[in-house]
Amino acid sequence: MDDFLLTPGQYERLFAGFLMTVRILGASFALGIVLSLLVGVARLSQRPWVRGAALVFVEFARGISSIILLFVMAYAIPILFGVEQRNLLVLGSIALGINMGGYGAEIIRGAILAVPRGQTEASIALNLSETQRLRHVILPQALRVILPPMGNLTIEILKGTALVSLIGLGDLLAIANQMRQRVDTVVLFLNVLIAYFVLSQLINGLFRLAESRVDRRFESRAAGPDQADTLKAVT
Amino acid sequence: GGDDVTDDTPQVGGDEGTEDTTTDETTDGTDDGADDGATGETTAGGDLLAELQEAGVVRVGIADEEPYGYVDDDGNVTGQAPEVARRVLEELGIEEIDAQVVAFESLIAGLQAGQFDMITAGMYINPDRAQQILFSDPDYCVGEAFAVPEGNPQDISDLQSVADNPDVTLAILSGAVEEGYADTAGVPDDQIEFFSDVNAQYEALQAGRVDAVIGTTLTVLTQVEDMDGFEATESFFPLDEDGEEILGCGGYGFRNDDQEFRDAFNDELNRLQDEGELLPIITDFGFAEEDIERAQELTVEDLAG
Amino acid sequence: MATNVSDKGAAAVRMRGVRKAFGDNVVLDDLDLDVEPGERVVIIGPSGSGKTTILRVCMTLERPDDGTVQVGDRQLYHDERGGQLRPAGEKHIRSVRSDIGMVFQHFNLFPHMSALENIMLAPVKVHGRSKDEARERAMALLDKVGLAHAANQTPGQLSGGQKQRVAIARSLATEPAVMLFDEVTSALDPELVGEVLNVLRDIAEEGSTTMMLVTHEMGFASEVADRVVMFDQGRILESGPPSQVLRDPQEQRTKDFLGAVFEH
Amino acid sequence: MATNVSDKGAAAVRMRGVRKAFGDNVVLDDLDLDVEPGERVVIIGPSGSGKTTILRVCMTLERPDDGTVQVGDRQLYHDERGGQLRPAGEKHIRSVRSDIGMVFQHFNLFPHMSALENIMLAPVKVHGRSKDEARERAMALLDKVGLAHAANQTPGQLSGGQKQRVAIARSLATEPAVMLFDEVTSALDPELVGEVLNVLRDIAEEGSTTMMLVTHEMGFASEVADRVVMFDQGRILESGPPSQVLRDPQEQRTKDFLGAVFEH
Amino acid sequence: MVVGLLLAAGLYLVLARLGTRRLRFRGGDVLGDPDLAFDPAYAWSLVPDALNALTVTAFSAVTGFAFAAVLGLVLALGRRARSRLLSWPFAAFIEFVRSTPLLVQLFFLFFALPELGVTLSPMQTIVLGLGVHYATYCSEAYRAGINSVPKGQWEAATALSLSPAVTWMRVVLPQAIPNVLPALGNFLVAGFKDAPLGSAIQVTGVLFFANTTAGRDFRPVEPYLIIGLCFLLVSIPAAWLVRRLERRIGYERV
Ligand SMILES: Nc1ncnc2c1ncn2[C@@H]1O[C@H](COP(=O)(O)OP(=O)(O)OP(=O)(O)O)[C@@H](O)[C@H]1O
Ligand SMILES: Nc1ncnc2c1ncn2[C@@H]1O[C@H](COP(=O)(O)OP(=O)(O)OP(=O)(O)O)[C@@H](O)[C@H]1O
Ligand SMILES: [Mg+2]
Ligand SMILES: [Mg+2]
Repeated sequence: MDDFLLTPGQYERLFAGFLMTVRILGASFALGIVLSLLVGVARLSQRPWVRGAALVFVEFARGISSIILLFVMAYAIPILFGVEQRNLLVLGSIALGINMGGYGAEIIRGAILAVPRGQTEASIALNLSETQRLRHVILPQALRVILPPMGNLTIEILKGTALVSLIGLGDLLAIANQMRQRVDTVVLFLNVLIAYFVLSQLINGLFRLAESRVDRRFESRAAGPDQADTLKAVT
Repeated sequence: GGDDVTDDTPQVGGDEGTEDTTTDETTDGTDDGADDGATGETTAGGDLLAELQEAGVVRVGIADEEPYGYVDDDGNVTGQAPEVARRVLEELGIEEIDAQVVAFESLIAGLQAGQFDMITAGMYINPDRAQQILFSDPDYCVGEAFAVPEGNPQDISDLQSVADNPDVTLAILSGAVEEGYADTAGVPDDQIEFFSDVNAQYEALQAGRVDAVIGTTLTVLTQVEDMDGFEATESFFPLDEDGEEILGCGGYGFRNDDQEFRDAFNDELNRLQDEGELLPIITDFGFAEEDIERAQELTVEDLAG
Repeated sequence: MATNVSDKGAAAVRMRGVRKAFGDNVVLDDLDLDVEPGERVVIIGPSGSGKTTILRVCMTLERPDDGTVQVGDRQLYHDERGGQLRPAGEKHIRSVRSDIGMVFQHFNLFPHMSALENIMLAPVKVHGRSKDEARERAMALLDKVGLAHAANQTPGQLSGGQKQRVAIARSLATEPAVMLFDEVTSALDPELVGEVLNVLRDIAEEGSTTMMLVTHEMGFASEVADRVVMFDQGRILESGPPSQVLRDPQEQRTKDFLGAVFEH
Repeated sequence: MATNVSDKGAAAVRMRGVRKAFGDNVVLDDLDLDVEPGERVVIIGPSGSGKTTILRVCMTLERPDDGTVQVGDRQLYHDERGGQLRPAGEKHIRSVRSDIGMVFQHFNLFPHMSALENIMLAPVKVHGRSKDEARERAMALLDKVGLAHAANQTPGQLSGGQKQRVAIARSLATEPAVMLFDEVTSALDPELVGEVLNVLRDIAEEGSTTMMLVTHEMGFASEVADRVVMFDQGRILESGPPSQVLRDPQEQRTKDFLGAVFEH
Repeated sequence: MVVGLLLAAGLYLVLARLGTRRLRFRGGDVLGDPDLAFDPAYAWSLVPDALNALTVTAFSAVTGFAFAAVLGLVLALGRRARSRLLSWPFAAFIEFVRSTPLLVQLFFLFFALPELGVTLSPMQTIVLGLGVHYATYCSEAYRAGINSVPKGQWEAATALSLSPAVTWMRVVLPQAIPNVLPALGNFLVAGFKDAPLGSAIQVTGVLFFANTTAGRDFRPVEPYLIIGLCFLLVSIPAAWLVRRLERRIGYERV
């Protein structure tokens, strides 16, 4: 067993990288969710130009490879637009967030379409505004459909965070690479792989938890005994 | 070509407050928490030095290459260049350095894009690079050597001997000067394997993917020291088109806009060099005294063409 | 708002020249229809004759191709400025729409909210009531439809009849001047129809709400309707008190239709 | 192989103490059933009585919980070694199983193969026939079921009755000693039932194949059956020639069942 | 069908010839204008190198995917194994590989395997890495495809006494695989987008080209934008084709 362990000092270094990985994941996730929502809703807009712009974004974000987008963001964009971008964390998160937004928007679009039309019509009949409809009626119901694929997508983004090591950010993989020369590489990378695995299982678990909480809102137990009673009481 | 695009953006200088957290975030977590201050925005003109002095921290780029600039076992940034830079910057009132590890070929792009404020990777000064960025005066000059399996089975001594032996595959660091040396010596393309990572070259040698690695004598010596069954060849100086020997002399890189910072750094560097302060720092990393003395007579103008 | 309408003595709903086609299928054809304040109009007619469509046009769920719809003293789809009618924007439509409520055949309750939350949503979010006020009123409505005990159950836990009663309470909560009911009992198991009709009867008896009902329950229709309107192919075939249209129809089409319904 | 069975004069199928339960639901309960070589047994009984299950047990689609099934002179689920019965491995089961064929209610043709390919598959792949030989025989079978012209059509291009006839040809192609038919006409439109029954009648008339049929076509049953077996709740209620069981049943349950079937 | 296969095989051979070269990137033929953030003339001079690099990336993606398609089937079958002793390791392997980054897996294959006595070339590494990584995705698609074959088909195979091998090869897979094709197509596109990761282990594909060229000519804008464009030009039409395939197969299934 000891053969598969590193020294405490080495774990300490890796942990610093792990924290960086988590930070990048958090930042790209936040941006990704916001973009997914905005673009996903925009994909269904009544205005053709909004729909078109959203489609272009989706095709771009999904068509370009996230690793290439990352390098474009890190090396081409700052020089091209003269934005002196010193904050790699922001850059990397934007690249990964755009990537996530492209896929997430399609998830959200599909989920909104899966909400029965009657729900929209009922909320029009109640005179809710367009945003209120979305906020109180459509999205809460779409959430059920959104969560499972969004969980998978988040794990994809976690995997994507490893790419930032290539543009000079000190994430888990970058630290591992710096230690590579002086540590048994088999043990080192196994440890790193396991760290990613644990993190992704954690994400998985969080999403499952969220799913069960959302499901509880819809609780539709088939005619239970208590319900039969209430039926009798009424008629 | 000195014009840097950052010229057009003087207005970004003001909002230092927003940058407070960012230095923190751009660290790679390798240097033990030496990133408590803000460095502020880099802008045109010479206020970078003042800003750095104010913040007390400078961000540097390294390529993780022993002994020039690397991360040691404990995660600390060290090496000949970072250590010298530390000493010089101390004189300028900047206490800490905060390093980012990037691929060697991305050092200049990273500097230009503003990801860090100077290169402390022992980068050789040559005319191509000097067109892009500013260099300090050199602080060392060394020759080249090969890392080869023990006993040097392919009998490699210089680049000509590689060019003459089609069985030899040579590892070269992508974006480094050795590529040009190999071209001049007429090494065919299919004998060259490019790497973007110094360590990967030596791992490839160990794995038998390549037959030799070319690098500065120092790099090769440091690397083979840790490797069983490999040795360094005699140091040599590669030849240019005219058959003249090329000296490889390393210095510190700065953005073209940061002339004042470069000058201030250069003045202190030369002063410390003259006082012999740097000698012990550099020799600590395996350099010979003559490597340093060779550099003392040269200025950046001699090398930048 | 109901007072607003009767103030002027105008019709509660006044349709003029309303036309609606889906592709080549002309569903409403140059239709005129007036409904007086407080009137209870039952709309009958064969399947596909446009009964649902006329309600959906009133509810702005379908935009008419042509014609005007006036609700109370305001145009629904048009701005009146300087005597001129111009197509109105979303804001105007929303403001007029708040005078109308609708109950659907398939309830369309929000499945992620309890019965109570379903009823409170519009009063709080659209009409800016306080939560406490809205809750109190919602509980009163639930009590009225006989479901006070089910306030915290979600639609998934309710029977069809219970769902429809909650849906009715929900649309009453914003006190619309005009209520539209589209075959609100036809998705229900026969034994649950009665409980919903009882609730409708109660509302009708209170008398202040203008109601337009599409239904195939002829007994119920003749009981509550002030007027029965017979639709056919997007036009009004005949119209009059139930005693006339249901007992003694003038048109052959109506007779055939009623014959078919009663046989069933 | 059919000869193999009759050689010994043994039963074609002999079930002893067969038991099968799904969870708490005991579907076959300590069942004994013998079928003679060449015999045509029709199984009838109410829905859920276990008719399908008994065929599926014979076809090894369900493994019985208890009891033995002998096919010809060999045990299906057991190895007989030194007079001892031991649960048999997959290999043994496969070898005995090749004496049995089954036709399903829903045909289960392979949709990606033509009719001809469906029929040729087993002879070529299981019995090692040459392609030419298999094709010749398959064409003869298609001719027999009246579908020689449809040899190259895929199931998607065939009607239900045609599909079922191809399925019958397919299971005949390996010349099993025992053929099982599970309501092979009940998924068909009424006007297509006749063509399939005709094919079954032809097979029955040839007389060499042992047949177990589950069917609700009582006319057909009384025509082809040597014996009718009435199932109820996983047991055999009564059994005998059609003239007896269908015309003059002994058990009240059978009378009720037949009454219900004929009424329909 | 046959023509299509021959055409695909021919294209692949061409790709294999072009994509297995060890490329050397020497930067642009013309110097970029320092006053321009983006110099079209300079960018144009990089196009030949970029296209060559693209063949390398494409070759690694296609070969890796072919490997994934085959290995994925093996994983899917292993996971379906009746014995839990057999199926559990397959399930665990699939889950583990799916939830860890491809880049780390590539580093493991490239740097750690030699310590265990297996040394792979960069191209072998990226092909194996993409292959194994996407095999786990493919296996899930196959699993869904296999589950979509109606139970009656299995029963008919039993009734005809078909051996397990014949049942799989002639009955189940021919029905399962068409349903899986759109998913596989998506994975091919996704694999293509991950193929530039080979750059980290010295595969001379598009990203290696961009890094080297930027490091050599000190002009990062043009090479990175060129390869970004390359990717959009390849992967958007490819994704569009896959969606068409999806619709067509969805239609045929009705
Ligand atoms: N969204 C739509 N798109 C196309 N056609 C529609 C749409 N909605 C309704 N129709 C058509 O309009 C016609 C009238 O429909 P409507 O629902 O108003 O009839 P109805 O009188 O309510 O009939 P029913 O008694 O069956 O509910 C029908 O022919 C219907 O097919
Ligand atoms: N795979 C299964 N899992 C659970 N229960 C089953 C299964 N197969 C059959 N059953 C149950 O076993 C009982 C007998 O089923 P079987 O199909 O043998 O009846 P049957 O006599 O063929 O009826 P029918 O005339 O409706 O076809 C039924 O109650 C059925 O629900
Ligand atoms: Mg209707
Ligand atoms: Mg049955």
